[in-house]
Amino acid sequence: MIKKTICLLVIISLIFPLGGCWSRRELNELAIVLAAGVDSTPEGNIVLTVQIARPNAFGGSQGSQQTGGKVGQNNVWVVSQEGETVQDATRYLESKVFRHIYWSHAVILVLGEQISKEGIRKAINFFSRSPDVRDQTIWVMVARGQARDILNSHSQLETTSAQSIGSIIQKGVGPPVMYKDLSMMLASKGVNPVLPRIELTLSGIPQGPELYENIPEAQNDQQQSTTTHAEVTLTGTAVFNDDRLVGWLDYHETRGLLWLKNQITRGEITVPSPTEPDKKISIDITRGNTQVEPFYDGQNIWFDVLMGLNGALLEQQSKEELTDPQIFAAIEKNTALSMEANARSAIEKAKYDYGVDIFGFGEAFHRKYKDAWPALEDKWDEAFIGADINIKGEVTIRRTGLITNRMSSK
Amino acid sequence: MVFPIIMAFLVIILLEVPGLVSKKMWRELTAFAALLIIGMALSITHTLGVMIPNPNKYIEILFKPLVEWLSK
Amino acid sequence: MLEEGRISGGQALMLNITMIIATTLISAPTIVANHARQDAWLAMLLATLLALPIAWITAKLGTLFPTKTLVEYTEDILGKWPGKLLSLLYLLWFINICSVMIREYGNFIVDAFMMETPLMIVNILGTALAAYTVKKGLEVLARVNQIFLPLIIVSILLVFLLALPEMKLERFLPVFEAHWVDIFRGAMAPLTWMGEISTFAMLIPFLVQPGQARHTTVITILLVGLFFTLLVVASVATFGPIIDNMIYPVLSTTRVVNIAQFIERPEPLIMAIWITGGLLKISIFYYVIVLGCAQWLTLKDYRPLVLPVGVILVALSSIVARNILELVHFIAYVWPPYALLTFEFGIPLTLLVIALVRKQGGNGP
Amino acid sequence: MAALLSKFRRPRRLNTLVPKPGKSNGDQNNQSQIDPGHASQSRNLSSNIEDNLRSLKGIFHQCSDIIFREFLFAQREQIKLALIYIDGLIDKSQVSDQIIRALSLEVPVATDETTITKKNAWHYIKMRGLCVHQLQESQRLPDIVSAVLSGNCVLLVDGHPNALIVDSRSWAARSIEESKTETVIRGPRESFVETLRTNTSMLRRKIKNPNLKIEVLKLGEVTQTDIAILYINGIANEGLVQEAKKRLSDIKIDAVLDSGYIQELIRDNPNSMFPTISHTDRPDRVAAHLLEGRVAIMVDGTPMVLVAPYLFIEAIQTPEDYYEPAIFMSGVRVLRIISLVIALTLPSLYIAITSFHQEMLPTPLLLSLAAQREAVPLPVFVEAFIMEFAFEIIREAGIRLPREVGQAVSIVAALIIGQAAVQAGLVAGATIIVVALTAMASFTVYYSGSITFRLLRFPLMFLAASFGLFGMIGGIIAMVVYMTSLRSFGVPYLAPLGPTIIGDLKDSAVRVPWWAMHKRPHLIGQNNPQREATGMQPKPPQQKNN
Repeated sequence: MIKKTICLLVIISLIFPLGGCWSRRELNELAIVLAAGVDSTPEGNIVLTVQIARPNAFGGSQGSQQTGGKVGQNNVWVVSQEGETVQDATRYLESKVFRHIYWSHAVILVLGEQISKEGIRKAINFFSRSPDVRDQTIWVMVARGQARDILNSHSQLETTSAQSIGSIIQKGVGPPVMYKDLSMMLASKGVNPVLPRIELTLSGIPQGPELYENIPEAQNDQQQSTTTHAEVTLTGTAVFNDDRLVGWLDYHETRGLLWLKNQITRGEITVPSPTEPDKKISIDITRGNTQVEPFYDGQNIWFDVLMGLNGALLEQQSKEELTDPQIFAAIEKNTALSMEANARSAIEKAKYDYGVDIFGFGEAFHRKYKDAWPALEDKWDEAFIGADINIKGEVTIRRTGLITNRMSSK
Repeated sequence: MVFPIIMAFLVIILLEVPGLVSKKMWRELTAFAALLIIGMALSITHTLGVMIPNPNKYIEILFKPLVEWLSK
Repeated sequence: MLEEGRISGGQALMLNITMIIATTLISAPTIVANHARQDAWLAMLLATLLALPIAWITAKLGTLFPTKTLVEYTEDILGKWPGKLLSLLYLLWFINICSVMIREYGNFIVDAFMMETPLMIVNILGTALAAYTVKKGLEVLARVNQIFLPLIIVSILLVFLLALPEMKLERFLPVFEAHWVDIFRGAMAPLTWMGEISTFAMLIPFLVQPGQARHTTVITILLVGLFFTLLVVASVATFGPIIDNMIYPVLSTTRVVNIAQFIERPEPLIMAIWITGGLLKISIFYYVIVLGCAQWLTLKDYRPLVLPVGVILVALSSIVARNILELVHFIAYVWPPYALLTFEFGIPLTLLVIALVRKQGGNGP
Repeated sequence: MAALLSKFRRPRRLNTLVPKPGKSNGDQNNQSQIDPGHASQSRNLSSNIEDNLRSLKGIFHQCSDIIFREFLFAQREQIKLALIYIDGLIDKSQVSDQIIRALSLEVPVATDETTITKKNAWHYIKMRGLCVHQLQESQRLPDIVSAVLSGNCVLLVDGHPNALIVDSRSWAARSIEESKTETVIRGPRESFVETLRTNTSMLRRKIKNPNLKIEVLKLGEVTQTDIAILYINGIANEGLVQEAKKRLSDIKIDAVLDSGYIQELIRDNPNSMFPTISHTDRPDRVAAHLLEGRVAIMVDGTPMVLVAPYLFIEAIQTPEDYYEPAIFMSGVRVLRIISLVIALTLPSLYIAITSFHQEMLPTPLLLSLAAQREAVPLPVFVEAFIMEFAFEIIREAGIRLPREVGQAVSIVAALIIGQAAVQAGLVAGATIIVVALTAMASFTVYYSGSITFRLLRFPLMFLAASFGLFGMIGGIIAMVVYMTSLRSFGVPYLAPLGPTIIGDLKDSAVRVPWWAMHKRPHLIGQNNPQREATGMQPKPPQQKNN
């Protein structure tokens, strides 16, 4: 018994000085990064911008009593640092921040327009290698302009703009891309990456007092006098050729892209009324499903794309009788045409303007013709440009909301 | 680093040897001592930075063709 | 006999399962997918099929000598000194497996969760814990395993259930794209892990009914094969082509779990699984080493050897590889031919043939 | 009974110190003085009552509570009687009415005076004279001394070397009350009291079967405490009963004041923190355990009855589980398991996550935690440790203080420790929540089971603070390994879990309805495994053919 006790004491005395808590980091030694932005400098360096949460602003029990009254206090601190690599910049940043840069809770990763044109591989590798970063679930996007400006924005509803941008990406119109999706798109030869594009758009007066905006139009010394509020908006899609940004898709083309990638989960389509073309009818998408079928005869490649939509008619400016099956069919037809047009415009842009397959047709081809694929995989984008793509939309409107015909039609 | 290791060995000896001696298990004691000396030699030389040949490397050389076939 | 404890057939089955899946479950999908890409699941099924003969040989030898362990019956089959030599080689092999495993174990914890902690500390603590378990004997080991294994399996399944929304079955297409040689190559690594069932030869005499050894091994292989296949299917379905660059795909799969913003970040679960599973696996091999050493030296008790062997294991664990890439290289490419040709399949087969030709070891009382 | 007593009586250690007849006890050394009865063990009574009285008075020298009541039997022939008893341990009315009054007045009146002589007086008294329910005789001095000390009346009759021992025990005792340590909403309310005989009677009322054996022995060189071993013959494993008896008979101690003494002296792992023998004051719990094949040990003077073997799973079982509907109680069991886990791990998990693995928290929670922690000067570990420690102090104070002051303690604790500490920025609010939840959780399970967990929480917190989750899980594994290696009277401590016994899992995390629990616990009741008929599941009445 005594022997055991002595041994235990020795073991404890050996372990505890050693157990110097290497990995231990108290919460108040952390600079919690919520968003990261990567830009490039003309010299080829990297500018890392991080949005760090200011815990004081999130109201502890006594914090709320002291600071709760201060509406619109800055919740975050946005700070930038130049460096040769992201890791390098992080190290320098720590000398500004005095706390450990803590990545695990980063929600978004914003890539600047310039660095995207130069190639994003050099910007993103850090995020998949560091075990600190939850690489799989971070949302990635491309900023129009500088990434740091995006991080400098404020959200009117969420506590931080990082969180609001995260939910914009998730729910908004645009391909939601997590880091893992991006790596899969980068790794696959049958598809080129697309990322959502966000930019700051002016949207009137800031709603809270003392909110200083940093928007592209305002110079540094004018920041405080700015009265316009810039809101982060998802405006389309950035198209990549391998890891380099080659162009953009606008709103409608983005819709087409989502249709072709079978990523439509929600949204609406507005089409002209069959009887009064200047009046509009809106269809709410309840379910979208796209099937891509590749064909190959040894020479030519073509694809049949069938886009199926289940929707609900939720708004009608015109006054035709919806109970008339023919009119109903005409509305469905119009909707299908609109979908097809969206998709076609996206395909045309991808084919002729940028020359890249961003839809994953290559993957679909690979799945069906695994023997022909090895010969084609390295020049797939050329094969894609030469391929015919037949698009067909099939629309079923299952519901018309709570009423059948317009009540005010008579 | 060598000091804690030696302390650890002392603890191990303290834990096992008295019991073995009192039970007169000499054969066990010899085996214990032999294994402990091997362990001590390995760990102290390793801590002192002496390169100990990695057994896995020799295994790899032994099975070279197969390893190459597999890692193609 | 050295060990007074006896284990039931069910306990033996569970020990075998832990012995095979515990450490491999984290990195298995990568190594397989390296060769076979999206056909990794085929490679897994192939490995399961190929592992069945190994299991059968192990069990057959065990039933020929129902009261003796591997270290003991080699002497019966080959004669005293050749037998001793072969047993020594086996013991060295067990030490090798065990030290590689301790290294793998420490590396995962350090890489994925505790960057700044020295690897050595994790290794020492893990080994100390295993030593404690081994000192308590086989019965305790079997019971502890009985408590933890169901938890491990249930939580792994749970994690994959939660990751289901992220999985896409089309990532398996096209099927059979990999050349059959590649599938075969991909099957090698899992086959070697399943081949670790040959370690069971050290435990067969402690079964309450050694006759159950045959079902036990075969069922183990089938269950483990099923489990590995599930693991590979889930990982490939989640990550598709990028899986072969990941060191810990199962951990990465866990990280994508995010159900309705409510159940997110279940990594503590994975970490707990890895720590317990890895520890149990290390304990089993550790026990086998210590028991084997004691039998080889014909000692009366194996417990005094536990701590010195632990020291050797810890020392070796930091010698076996300089970094994680070297470790992965060894596990993926060196280990399979080395282990399979000799200790898992080659030698047992030879032993069995000799024993059968010499009509040794009555078919058991 | 006497045979049994002698069987369990231990070898005496003071054979040589026999006092000389007639000599007063004052001459003897201290050793023999604390060894009642045994000092004069070789002595028998003589026929002369005066001699006997003298030696007894010598033994009971300076015991003011011993009464020597001397009176005469028949008026005719001056037969002297002496009644010896302890004031306060006998039923006074019985002694005065049925013994003294009967012998000194009524018997001589009712019978022919000539028939009684000095010679046959003893027989006459024994057979006819005493209207009492239990009577024993003895001529050995030690037996008489011990009978007096146990509260019996000893009647000496002049001219006869045998004493009559009349059971007239009655003393001021607490009445049967509701159990204080294990309260239930549904089920019997009564609890054991301090009197052994009352306790055995409560069990006998529940198990009306001659196979319920209650064997009694005396332990404690000085205290001579009655100990009863209870088991059901035919259900309890004989080996278990023998083992229990053997362990009890090996005890040599001067005093047994509570069953806790016995508990520590007969347990399997003397240094273990985990209880391997349970104690309860609920007769229904003891009865249920006996019916499962366990052995109970009762100690006179304490309401706490020991039951062995005790398995870990019992920490989450309460008597009520078996009275309330099965599905509902299964849910409660799961709740208790979760509480047990919380009580053990929550503080260390909190430390590990907030100081090592912040990535495991959801972002909003992390931000709010960070905000709370911002002003706190101490590391999480120190903070949590202090709060846990403070809670233990409060709990201890709450138990020790008189009930009236207890109120004040809780108010002070709630105000100072809770609110003020947070407002002063000494601790984070989250820490308080963690500590409070841990405390509440530890009260949901069997009390002695949770004491261990409360204690083990602290090393786990240390481990979590040095090695994060890895240290914490390592600690838990070591704990499970240790628990697995424990045995209680030969039964593995974690029995239905490890070794896994599928049938016994029916009464673990869930409690299946009674019609499905066909078997007793496998490792405890294997002597007589079937506990009920199969196929008793209630069904709706069969449709009658018309």
